Amino acid sequence: MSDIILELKNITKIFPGTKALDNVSFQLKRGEIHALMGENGAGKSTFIKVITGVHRPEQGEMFLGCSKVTLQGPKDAQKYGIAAIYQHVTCYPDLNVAENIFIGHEIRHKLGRLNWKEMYRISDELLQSLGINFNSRTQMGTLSVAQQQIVEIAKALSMKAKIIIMDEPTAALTKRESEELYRVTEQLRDNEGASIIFISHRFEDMYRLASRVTVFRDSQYIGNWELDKVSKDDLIKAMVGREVSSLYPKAKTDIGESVLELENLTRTGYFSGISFSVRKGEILGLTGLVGAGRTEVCESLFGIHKADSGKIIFAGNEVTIENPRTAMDLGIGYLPEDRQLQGLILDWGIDKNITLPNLDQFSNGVWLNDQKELEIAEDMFKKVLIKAQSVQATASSLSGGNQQKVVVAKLLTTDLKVIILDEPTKGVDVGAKYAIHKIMSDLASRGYAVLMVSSEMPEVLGMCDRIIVMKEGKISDTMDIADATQEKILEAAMVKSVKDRQ
Amino acid sequence: MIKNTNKLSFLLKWEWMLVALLILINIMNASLSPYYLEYNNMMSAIMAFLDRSFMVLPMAIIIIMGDIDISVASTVALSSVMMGVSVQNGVPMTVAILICMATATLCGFINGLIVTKFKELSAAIVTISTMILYRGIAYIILEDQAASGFPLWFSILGWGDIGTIPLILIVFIAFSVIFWLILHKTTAGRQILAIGQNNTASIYSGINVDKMRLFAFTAAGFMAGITALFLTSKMASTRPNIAIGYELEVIAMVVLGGVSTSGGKGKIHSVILAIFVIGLLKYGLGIINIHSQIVTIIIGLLLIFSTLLPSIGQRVMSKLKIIRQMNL
Amino acid sequence: GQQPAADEGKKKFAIVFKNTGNPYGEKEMAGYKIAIEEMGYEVILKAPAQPTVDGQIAIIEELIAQRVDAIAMVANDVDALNMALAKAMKQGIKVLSLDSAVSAAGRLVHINQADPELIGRVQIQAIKEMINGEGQIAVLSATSQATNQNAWIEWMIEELKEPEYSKMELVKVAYGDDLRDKSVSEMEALLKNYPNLKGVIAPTTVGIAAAGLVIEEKGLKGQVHLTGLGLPSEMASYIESGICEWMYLWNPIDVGYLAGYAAMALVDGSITGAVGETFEAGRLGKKEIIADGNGTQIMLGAPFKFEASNIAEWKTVY
Amino acid sequence: MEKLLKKKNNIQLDQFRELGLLLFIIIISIMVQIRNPSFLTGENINDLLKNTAILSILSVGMMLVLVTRGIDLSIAANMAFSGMLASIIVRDFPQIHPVLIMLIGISAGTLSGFINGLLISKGKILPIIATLGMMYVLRGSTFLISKGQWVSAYQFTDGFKKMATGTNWGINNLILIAVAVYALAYYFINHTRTGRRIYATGSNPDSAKISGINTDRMVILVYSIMGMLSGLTGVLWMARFASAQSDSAMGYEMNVIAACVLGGVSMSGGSGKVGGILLGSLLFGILNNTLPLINVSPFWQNAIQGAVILLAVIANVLAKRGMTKRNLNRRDR
Ligand SMILES: Nc1ncnc2c1ncn2[C@@H]1O[C@H](COP(=O)(O)OP(=O)(O)OP(=O)(O)O)[C@@H](O)[C@H]1O
Ligand SMILES: Nc1ncnc2c1ncn2[C@@H]1O[C@H](COP(=O)(O)OP(=O)(O)OP(=O)(O)O)[C@@H](O)[C@H]1O
Ligand SMILES: [Mg+2]
Ligand SMILES: [Mg+2]
Repeated sequence: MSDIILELKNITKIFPGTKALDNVSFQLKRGEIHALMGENGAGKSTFIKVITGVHRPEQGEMFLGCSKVTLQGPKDAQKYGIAAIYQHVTCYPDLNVAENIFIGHEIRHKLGRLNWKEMYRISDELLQSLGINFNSRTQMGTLSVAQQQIVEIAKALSMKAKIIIMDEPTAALTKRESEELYRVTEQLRDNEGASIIFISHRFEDMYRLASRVTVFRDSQYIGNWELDKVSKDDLIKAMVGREVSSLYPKAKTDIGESVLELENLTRTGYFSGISFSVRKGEILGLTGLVGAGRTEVCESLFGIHKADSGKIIFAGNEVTIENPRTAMDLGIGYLPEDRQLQGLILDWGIDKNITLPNLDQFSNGVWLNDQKELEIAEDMFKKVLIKAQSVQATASSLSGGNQQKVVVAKLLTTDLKVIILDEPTKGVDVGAKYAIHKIMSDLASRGYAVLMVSSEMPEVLGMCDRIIVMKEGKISDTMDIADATQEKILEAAMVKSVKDRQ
Repeated sequence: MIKNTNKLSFLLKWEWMLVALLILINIMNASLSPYYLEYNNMMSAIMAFLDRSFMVLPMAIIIIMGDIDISVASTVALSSVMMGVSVQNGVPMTVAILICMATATLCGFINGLIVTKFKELSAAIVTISTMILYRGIAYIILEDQAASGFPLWFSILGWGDIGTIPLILIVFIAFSVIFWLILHKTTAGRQILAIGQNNTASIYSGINVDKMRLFAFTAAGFMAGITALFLTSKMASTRPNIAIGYELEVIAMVVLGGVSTSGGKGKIHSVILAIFVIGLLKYGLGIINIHSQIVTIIIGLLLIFSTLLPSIGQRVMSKLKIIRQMNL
Repeated sequence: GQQPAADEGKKKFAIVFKNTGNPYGEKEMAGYKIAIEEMGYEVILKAPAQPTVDGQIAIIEELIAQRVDAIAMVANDVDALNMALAKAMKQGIKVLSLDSAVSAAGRLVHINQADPELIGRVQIQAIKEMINGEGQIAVLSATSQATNQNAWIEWMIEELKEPEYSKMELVKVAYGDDLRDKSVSEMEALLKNYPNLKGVIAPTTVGIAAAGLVIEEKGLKGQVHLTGLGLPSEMASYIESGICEWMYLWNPIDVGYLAGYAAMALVDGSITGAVGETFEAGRLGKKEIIADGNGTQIMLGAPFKFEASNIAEWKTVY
Repeated sequence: MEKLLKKKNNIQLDQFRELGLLLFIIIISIMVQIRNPSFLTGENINDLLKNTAILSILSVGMMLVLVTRGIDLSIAANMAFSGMLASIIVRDFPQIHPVLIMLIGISAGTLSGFINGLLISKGKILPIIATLGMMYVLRGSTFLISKGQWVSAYQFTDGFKKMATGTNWGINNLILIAVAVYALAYYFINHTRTGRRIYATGSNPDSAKISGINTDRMVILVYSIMGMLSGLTGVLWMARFASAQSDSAMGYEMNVIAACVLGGVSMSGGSGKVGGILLGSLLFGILNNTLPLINVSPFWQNAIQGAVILLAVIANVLAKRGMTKRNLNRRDR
């Protein structure tokens, strides 16, 4: 029997206007965890969708074991034992967790009646093995993005697939959940004999898990390496095509007076007694486990949901923030967590997306000025290094990282004092990540106050001046960057909840 | 640039489809009836279908924002009845007109208020309820009576000309221009499109979504009031069952005008073309005495096929595009 | 536009009914057609898809555009068509109404199928005979704003004031809106609210058929009596089974036929619509124009009584 | 502990809508009963259910359509068409067995629904346009096949009328048919693969495609079911009222949609429950039945109906908000 379980040769996939994959080849060995890396827009997700039959390539062949296969659709791939966790969560918000897990491959009684008992049993087991303790009857829509991601993983597990593909599964996860995921993935390889393709922009994931790595760049295959025989810098060079000095270009800044202060801010059921201040020139990190309430705090600051009690003091005056407009007029900007749902109008061009928050800037209050709009957009387009066909390309045609850059660009058109960034580099490639970090650092040195929510430990440690750790709706610790270590942060984020569980 | 790389794709645009359709209808009508192209007849045809078309404009905006307003016809009825009752009770006509417009605007405002204060409810269920409610109130007011006794000058609205152009046409053109400018040339229009595309992202982008929705529903009420004025003037009397079933006609015109019912897309000029396509088609078939039920069938088929063709065309176009790229 | 020469000479007569798909209307239009074609003119039959005023206004505009010679209206509203019809008359088109009238200002003459007073009174007399002059009665009408029905109901109330009806009580006028489902539930509600109800008058064909259906279903034949106005075809099964002993209606074909001859007389100038004028109405013989409020009208005659003995021959006709 | 609480609350929230509606129905019933004691009699309840049967059957189909993010405006026209077709066959060939005729009516309805589904899934036309177009086409066609004539009571065979007016085990056939439809629907939706996949399709069509669900087939199926039920109710309508007109059931689609939304079906797809629409249709039926019964002036009936629907949905939202708030307070930390 051959050592290669899956092979793709000379795959080309064309979207109207884009060549997403150009003559790409790939090999997956039996029982290995194979990392697939590349910049945003390199074609990784498209490649995955070719393997799972969602897209049909214009050219190329696919071999499973030794036999050539042609997939007519996702159904075929499922039949051959290929399962995938897609980059953008593909869940059914109206259905419950068990239904989400089993849709498409339901368990049935002899006569065709659905076997709910069995499905709930297996779902609960799967969730437990993933270290999750919500019930499988919970409605999917009430879960957080990260929790949904975990359900997606359970779904792939439930298919008992021989080949499992994970497209940036850790993007929304914190360290702790990532660890669970590593454990499960290794278990799959060792106990079930599955072969796994793992896409991630995080080097820690890759070094921790994979044994081999394939790199794509600009829709093309660059090469593949044994992981222990290639250095991080060489990999980055392969991916980006040039050297990237450091991922965390944090410049030292003079930290000034406080701009935004919270006093005892409380929103019943979500967070309580939150007090902290963000200062001029400072990058303040807000971290914690998924569901700790960080997003909710930021949204209250931005006027999405009003807090029930407590004070918000902006530039010395107490303010009430009715809605995002008041927040923006004050000078508070927010980069939301879910770029597709909250950040972008997917059908629109990059230009119109960028100018949306600040239409007044290129209009005389009422009338639009197309020329001026295009200029501003072009300007931003270049500033944040968006990779796209043109400034008018639709947002939906961009890769994840480039979409994120558009959302960042939206913030920069407005005249702000405080910038809140919620998971700004989630699912963003090294190059873009560097670019976004650079922008953050620049903003801070220009005197902006930056509040960054992040679940990625190295990022928090690399970029922030101060770190606040939240746990279950409350601040559990505040530390200066000089005193901060991974261990301290993790302890502040978890200890109490570990105690609770006993 | 993806845009306009292909000349054919430009022709596939909805508004050109409608223009072609309009020309085709005119040729057909003119060849079938010797009376069709006479100026007077054409003008009275236009007068016959323009009254309800005032509501098409705000409806387009509302549908673009991802909502719908099913209560517009009932709003026409209630405001018209209010005006009629006022006149019958000796209120001067000018004041009665104001009452009509105020009632209609209020009806729209109430819709908007409920829809924005209770976001959990879809606009459809809210306006289905107010559709029943508003007409119900009209019945309570007038019962089985008709209200008439409007002064003679009031009939100018529905029947009068300025020069040789019907007054209603002039008013309609004025409103069309206003709505066109709002949607296509102002920041408010851009925001309306954004809300329709992605409500959540619009909120995060600092757009006051509630204000815009409230505005749109209120505008729908106001325009229903304008319809009520013209319609009542045309009939010189009013009853609670006036304008029954207009809501579907209005919605049909909006969707034929290429406005996506899932929101975020639409053009006022296409919608106006659609009004004329349906109106003139109906009129043309009318003066060659085609049975009105067959006209109904033809309108139905028109609705289906005029949307089917571009959807097929689009698919063919993107196939062609991929083939061309392969050869590059 | 250029007109074909053949068209010039041939006079065009139009009739506009309330809506399509109504057999009663089809018969009225058929009668009109017979009359016009007897004289060799061209006839145009029209009706909007829905029974609405604006549908009829649009049709009037279309007829004006075609330069017809006469329009006979069966109106969906008494007043609301006046402006449109005035426009037609200004262009020299002769306008008359039949069955459901337009007000005097909008027409030259009206063809009345039967005297509203007579229709109202005769139904009360019928129900009195059925229930032996004693007990509660109710009316199940069409919509609350139907002009014809309302006029008849007024005359019913007038008739009930006579001393001979002192033991009869009209308990309610219900409206079924000429909808099957609504008429049935209104009828059911009547029976529940007035357990002692002895008779029901339904002066509309959907209503009377719905009432017949409910009485049959609940096995109340003989306890609750039914009369009114209805199409023989719709009521045949209830008249044959005795649920409705008898009812009234005129012949819609004759109504249309008379309107046809009146229209032709107006067009050829032999009448102008003034009181006292007379004309020959084909097989109906000589007819005279009489006063009607501030307008004028032509009477067809008394309503026809349908009962078990004659229903079989009429049910297939209309 | 907290998780346990959360689970319980979820269930409560889910079922809240139905409970609220039920409460509303009970309150109205009590009020009416006080005004008119003949409301809660066996006979009246029988009438009420009989008159609500057709609405409730259609709600089942409409719910499935709404679940897939669609809408069907052609149902009333479809009823008229299928019913008229069946009636014409009864009139012209009275010897044919009524059940066979009903099957013909159902087939005609299903075919129309199938065309809707085809236009929407394969033709990529928006549901509202496709079905609005079909509504016009079917209304016109009904007129054409009937040539403007009605089919009257005497032209129907007794067997045909019995399908809707007859009884079995003392219960009216319409009610029995509705019960059967609901039982089948409940089983189909909750216990078959296809049923769940319809919900998945509505909840997230793109994901459904990626999961290998043939979403086109689901859409066609849903509209065909809607058409089938329209055909069925169309025939029953004609049999029930012993008369077929081409404008039968005019505007009925709005009632059905309103009943569904009242029953908690979301117009944006993905959610809707059999229990909910049953209560929604029932509330609608009760309003229609009771307003004449408590002698409300006919001129007030419309306004009252509109106000009640509006109040019911708003009260529901308010109660739900209060409930959410209580839950949040409880899990405050
Ligand atoms: N449905 C589509 N239509 C048109 N273009 C598309 C579509 N999907 C992807 N593309 C384009 O194909 C290219 C590859 O995108 P893909 O999503 O595969 O990138 P990726 O490597 O997964 O990036 P990321 O790391 O950001 O997820 C991009 O240029 C993208 O814009
Ligand atoms: N739709 C919802 N319904 C109920 N509870 C929710 C919902 N969304 C979030 N929560 C709860 O609110 C709390 C805070 O969630 P939030 O999303 O703000 O956390 P976070 O720290 O930003 O986590 P994440 O990294 O997932 O964004 C959590 O307990 C979460 O379970
Ligand atoms: Mg990707
Ligand atoms: Mg968050």
